[in-house]
Amino acid sequence: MNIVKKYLNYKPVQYLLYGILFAIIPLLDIYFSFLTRANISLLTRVMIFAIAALGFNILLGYSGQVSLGHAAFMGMGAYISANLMMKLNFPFLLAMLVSGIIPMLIGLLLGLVALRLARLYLAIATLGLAVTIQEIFKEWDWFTGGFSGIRGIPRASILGFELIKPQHYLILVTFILVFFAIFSYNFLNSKTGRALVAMRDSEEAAQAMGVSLFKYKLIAFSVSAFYVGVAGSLYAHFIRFLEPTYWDVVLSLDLLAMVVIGGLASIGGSIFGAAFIQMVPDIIRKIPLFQGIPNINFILTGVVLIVMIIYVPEGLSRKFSSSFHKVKNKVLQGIKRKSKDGKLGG
Amino acid sequence: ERKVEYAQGVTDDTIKVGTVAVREGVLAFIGEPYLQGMEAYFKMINDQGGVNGRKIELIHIDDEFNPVKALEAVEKLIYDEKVFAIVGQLGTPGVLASADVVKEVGIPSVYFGSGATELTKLGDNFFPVQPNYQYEGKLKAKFAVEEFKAEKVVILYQNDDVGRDGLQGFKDGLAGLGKSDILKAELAFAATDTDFSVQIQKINEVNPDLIIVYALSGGVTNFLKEAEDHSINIPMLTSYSNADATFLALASPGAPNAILNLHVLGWLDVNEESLKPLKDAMAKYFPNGSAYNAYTMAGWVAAETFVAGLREAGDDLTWEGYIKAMERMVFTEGLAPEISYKPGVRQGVTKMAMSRVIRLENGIYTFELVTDFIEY
Amino acid sequence: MEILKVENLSISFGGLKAVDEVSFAVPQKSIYGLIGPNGAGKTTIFNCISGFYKPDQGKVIFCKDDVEIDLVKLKVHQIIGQGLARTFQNVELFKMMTVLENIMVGEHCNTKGNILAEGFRLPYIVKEEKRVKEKAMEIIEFLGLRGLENFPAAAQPYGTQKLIELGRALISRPKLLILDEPAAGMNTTETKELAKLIKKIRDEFGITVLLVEHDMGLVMGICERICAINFGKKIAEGTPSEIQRDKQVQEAYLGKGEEEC
Amino acid sequence: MLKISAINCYYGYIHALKDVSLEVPEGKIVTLLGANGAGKTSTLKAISGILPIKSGKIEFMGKDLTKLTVEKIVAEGIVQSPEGRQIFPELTVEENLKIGSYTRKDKKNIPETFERVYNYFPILKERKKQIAGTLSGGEQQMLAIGRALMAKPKLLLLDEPSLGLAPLIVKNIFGIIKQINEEGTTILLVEQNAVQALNIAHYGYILETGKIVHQGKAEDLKNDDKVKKAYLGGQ
Amino acid sequence: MTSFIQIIISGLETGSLYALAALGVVLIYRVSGVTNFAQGEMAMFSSFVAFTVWRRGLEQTAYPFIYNNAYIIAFVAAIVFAIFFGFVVERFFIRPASRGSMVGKMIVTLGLIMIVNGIAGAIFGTDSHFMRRAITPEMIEHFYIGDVLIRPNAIFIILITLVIMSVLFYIIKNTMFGIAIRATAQNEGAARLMGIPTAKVSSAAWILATVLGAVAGVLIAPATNVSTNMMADVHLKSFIAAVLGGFNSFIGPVVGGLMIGVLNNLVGMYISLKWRTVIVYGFLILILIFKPEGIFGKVLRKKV
Ligand SMILES: Nc1ncnc2c1ncn2[C@@H]1O[C@H](COP(=O)(O)OP(=O)(O)OP(=O)(O)O)[C@@H](O)[C@H]1O
Ligand SMILES: Nc1ncnc2c1ncn2[C@@H]1O[C@H](COP(=O)(O)OP(=O)(O)OP(=O)(O)O)[C@@H](O)[C@H]1O
Ligand SMILES: CC(C)C[C@H](N)C(=O)O
Ligand SMILES: [Mg+2]
Ligand SMILES: [Mg+2]
Repeated sequence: MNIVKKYLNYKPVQYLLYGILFAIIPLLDIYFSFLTRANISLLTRVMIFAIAALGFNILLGYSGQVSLGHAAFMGMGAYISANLMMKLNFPFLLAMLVSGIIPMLIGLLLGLVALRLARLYLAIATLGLAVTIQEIFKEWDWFTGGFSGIRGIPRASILGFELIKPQHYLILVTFILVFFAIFSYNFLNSKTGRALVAMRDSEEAAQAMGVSLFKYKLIAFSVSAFYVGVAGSLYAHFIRFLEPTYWDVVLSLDLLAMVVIGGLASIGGSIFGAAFIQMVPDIIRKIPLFQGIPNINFILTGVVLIVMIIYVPEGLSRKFSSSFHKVKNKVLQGIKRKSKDGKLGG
Repeated sequence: ERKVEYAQGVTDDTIKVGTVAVREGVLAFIGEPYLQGMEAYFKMINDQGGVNGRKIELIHIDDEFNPVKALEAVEKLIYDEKVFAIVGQLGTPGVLASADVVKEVGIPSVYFGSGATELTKLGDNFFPVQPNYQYEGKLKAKFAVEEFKAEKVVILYQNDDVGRDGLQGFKDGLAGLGKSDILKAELAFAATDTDFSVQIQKINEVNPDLIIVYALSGGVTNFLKEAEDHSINIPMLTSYSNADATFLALASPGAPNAILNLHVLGWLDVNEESLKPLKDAMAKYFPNGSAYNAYTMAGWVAAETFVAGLREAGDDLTWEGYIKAMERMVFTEGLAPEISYKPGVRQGVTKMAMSRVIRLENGIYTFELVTDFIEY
Repeated sequence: MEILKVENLSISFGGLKAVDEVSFAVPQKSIYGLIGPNGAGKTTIFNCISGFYKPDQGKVIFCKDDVEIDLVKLKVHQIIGQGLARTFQNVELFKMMTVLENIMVGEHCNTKGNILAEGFRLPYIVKEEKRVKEKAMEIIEFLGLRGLENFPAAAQPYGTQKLIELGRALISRPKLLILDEPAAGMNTTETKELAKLIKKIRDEFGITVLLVEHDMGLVMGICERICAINFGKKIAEGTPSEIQRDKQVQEAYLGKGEEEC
Repeated sequence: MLKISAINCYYGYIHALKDVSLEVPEGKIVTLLGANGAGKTSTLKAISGILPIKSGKIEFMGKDLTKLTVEKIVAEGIVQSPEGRQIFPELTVEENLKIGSYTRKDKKNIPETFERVYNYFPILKERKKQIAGTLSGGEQQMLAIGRALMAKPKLLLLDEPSLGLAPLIVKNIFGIIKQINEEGTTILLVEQNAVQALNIAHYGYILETGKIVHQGKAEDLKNDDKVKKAYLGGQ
Repeated sequence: MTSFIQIIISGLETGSLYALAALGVVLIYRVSGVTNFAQGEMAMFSSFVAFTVWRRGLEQTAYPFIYNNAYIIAFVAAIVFAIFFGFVVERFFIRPASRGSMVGKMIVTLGLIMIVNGIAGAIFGTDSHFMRRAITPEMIEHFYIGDVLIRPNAIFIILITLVIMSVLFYIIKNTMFGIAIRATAQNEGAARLMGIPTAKVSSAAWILATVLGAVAGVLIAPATNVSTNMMADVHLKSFIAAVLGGFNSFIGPVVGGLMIGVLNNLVGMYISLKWRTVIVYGFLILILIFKPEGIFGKVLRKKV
């Protein structure tokens, strides 16, 4: 009994359960379709961006490194995956892996830059880099098909089984997300994770404790680039058409918004954030009373962003858990009173 | 699932159609007028009693010019809204992202707010109308050679989907006419550029007798300003998306003289009386909306073309029926001089005419048709 | 037998010679004091020893089981691995971390593991994590911070934060511990506690301690040897009593007719 | 002059100050002693309006401070040299001091105050162009005190002014505090160095885990055994 | 040779637009540590105000004074509006978000982009409009030095930029207000403990920056045309300019802006028009790697 409780409190187990839960939905849907095709696409989109946001959060939330250029990595992953499968007919999984690894290597370079640049400078430099890479997407026809882009990208297939049904793809993406969530949780709650956070809170103290800024900034950038690259690959085989204008600054800033609004340095937060940013405009559009006013949904989306920062600066995930803690602490406090103030106060 | 006697979205007194277009944010300048044009036409038709007694119900979804959302939007229209057809989907990326689904289902998709060349190769249920940018480029070559008798040409192109297709087309066109040698320089610029001094210098080096300017209105306007300051006085030829009054209003004050060198290709037969229905409809349904422009016309033509097909199809409102009708019809009553398709041929409009900019004695600038509508 | 030898170390900032040819040597297992007026250059010397500043000249020899290493040649993060840990004058805690995590970071240099192994949570990682946690709890126990382990470090009062820093430096069981004003912000009683603690650290763990401190009660109480500097120059070295009697030191630092301590 | 009556303050759910009441009479030096974590800094934060108070009242010369913002309270003439110095690291020493005089009305007397601060702490004069963040710990402490003095406050709150200062300077500091008090500035002094604090103070309070547990004339406290044991380190 | 000089001159002219825009960005950053992505959109809105007033003014043929001074009136109107605008933005969007992290504040300004751009589109419509130059050829003809074309308007803009730069430099460096601004940015809590009304300070700074934006916008408009997207590109470049020059100076961003303008033309002329952006940005990033705090930035190592 107790052992079960202990396991249920263990985050990775929770992630797995959520994953299975989420995978069951589309599975059932295949037989008695209750989800609309559009909603399956929506869910897939959310999951893919959750992976990207997770990667970005490792960089921004845990390591305190700002990048305004991660859309470029996502694009890179997407194009690489498409090319590998179409030109070199790689199997899907391998293509996906490689589309994580190559951005990861480029991420290393960015990490080197990060070693020299102060926060804001890095932010703008990465922004510039992203613009540059997007330009390359536009110009390098052989690799990206230029503006006409790449069409007819093959569907994902695993062990010869092609995922034709969108539901299948959704299940796949869900499990990849779960994998990343668990993987992240594990290493973030070990040496590496502590080092990253330490580096964020005080570079001086971190170094004095033996944390090599060189090593851990590179880790932060390359790992996040890997996640984002994989997300890109999943995107490519999802809509199966790529063109360069999509990978712009706005997308990078969306990633930023997902992470901040979902909750910095929080795995759940990355996922909430992705869902939030991906769905808000669509939800707002469903509010009838506003319709008809020009640009209203665009404006309201902006308002929502700001309201979130003002009223939930700590991010959605912490909002939830803290309201939960408030209750818990009330109880604790009661107990403390009984045991005469104790502990606190040094 | 479908195929009772009508296709989905058709009832005895309504026909449901869907469109996907960005209406808000940075691209609103395209989407807003474009959708107004479309809505105006459908409203007009409905007020006239609809088509064969069926009123047209237009469902618009804003995809934020985002391919993924475009895909979802199209899926929503097809599977949830169960529309009869998709009309005037705007934006190359969105169209191509959703093309597979549309093809797979076989639903007719009429008119695209895009001149991307792939659109002509998508399949039997796709009916592009706007001349595609490459074809227009080819046609420009023909005009350069036959109308301007140009010996030295410089092409200035906006370095994006629009301009690059145009450039490609222009080169193909010249090659086709065996005149490739007259193209002396290809000068790219970004849609947002304001500083054209480099291009001007390079033009002066060549000292051409014709400048092709393949770009949307903003770029052309800024180039004209620079040309004015450097008192460039060479004929120029630009693309159809600038063939409207709002463009002249924008560009003329900054380049009162340079603009008199400007010629445009038009794919629409715009004159007082052909535009009257559009003007009236806009005045009636969007009294406080901004004046109509190329995008408004584009939207209008989208609706016009779809309805023409509908009339042609009569009561055979299955998808096959409609597609057949579209291949049958030769539509000449609309803004475009002629819209017609043949089995396997989806070129869209191929006839274009050239106008040049003139200044009336009251100081107003306007277009004057100088050739009739020709094909490459 | 010395564990640390600082040999005519010099560094200047702009025109200012913050440290000027300072040499001193810290014997094994001793408690060694570095004193001097404000701005004399003590923290700067610490920063040179721990690699934060690269001195303009001079050596910092660290003797690790009779191999001599010149710390000046090492990067900041390599120092602690050699067995030399420090605390900071203006507390540098990891603010968002709990007290426990802060101390666990101190063990970084002795912790095995790489991101992949951690991500897949290989058995040895699990063991390692358990070990580090327990070690950290021992330290917390040792410093009498029991019960605070799961509270954010930033929320603790100044004195407590100083102790947490001490723990963070201690957990890796360095050979040499350098403390920059550990008693700052503690009252006389707490300082006495701290003195006991430092003695214990030396006696039980056999760790050599080099400390900068302005609380003469503490310095004179526990240091075997003291080096006094002024304007970046060494002015005296010796036992506490010698130092207290030294005219120059009184002039520059203690002030004559000393009453307390 | 300052009258605190039964204030309670919280950090989240940590009850940092419990019914703390104290008084600082005009022209006097009052010292506030206590172990670390007792709530001394919190008390000063509460007075300056940084730490919101749940219940209780703070009056300054008959005026209720509880409603006022931090900067308004400063304008009333209550200035503090905070725990952890809180200097502006990227400003020069001189600029830091200049900012201290921000609320001064008598602009023309400011140069004269500069001179005083400079001859209290000559090192600051030498370093007036140095970036404050690069000062040594003690130098920064002097700067923080000097900055507070620049404001010519009616009531000066000092949070551990002797922290990080060399013995010689420590002696001077207490001398300086005494002197400015004699020149008419009222002072609330939080100190770890209890002996010295009680030497110059007229009156003292002692905090333990957020409660006032002792108070009295400085001399009496000095000779109170409990106090001796707890804060003066035996003898 | 002529063409070389010509493109340099034009480069400087274009660059000064980036510089002008950058100054506002830098000012806000220096005050509140906020990187205001909405600076451009705010400038756009003010320009629309100016444009509308100008147009109305030209319709007032009945009132010669208004008719003749339409442009100046429009300019003033834009500035007055900007004062109000800056106040509102700071008071209702930035200040309430002060609890948020640095990136949180970035997001706020992103939201601001949507709001401002959206409202502008709703009020002023989506068309582009012509805006006259500050110095029109009617006032002073363009003239040639050798064969090099010089636009009086360009000279005017460059001068304005330099003047604003020097004034800002003076304020921030030498006035009590300036020191207060920097103090607030470095440690707001301590600043309040010094009696600095930080709220007022940041309000004032935002107003100042918004006015700057308005001036920039009105001067840029003739080049970009007045439209809801008029600032998109200029704004991005202004950020790069600020970083390139260094955020902790005012001369830096100006030099950065001019560099970008000139570099763009040189690369376009002698290397490639197609790859211009890639090459220029790539080059700038390189510069940053070698000069991490920007060309004029100074390195402030934290002392431990
Ligand atoms: N980065 C720097 N730039 C300029 N001057 C510096 C820098 N770092 C230190 N200094 C100066 O060097 C001198 C020595 O500083 P240091 O911090 O070593 O003094 P300290 O002995 O630790 O004094 P304290 O006991 O007050 O901490 C000080 O006068 C300080 O102002
Ligand atoms: N920011 C904070 N968040 C939560 N709790 C806090 C915070 N600051 C102080 N506390 C708690 O409030 C109590 C009083 O702290 P305070 O800093 O006032 O003590 P102090 O007497 O100043 O200690 P010291 O002498 O070490 O400065 C302590 O128990 C401390 O844990
Ligand atoms: C011209 C427009 C109607 C559409 C635009 N050119 C596009 O391709 O998206
Ligand atoms: Mg020091
Ligand atoms: Mg305190």
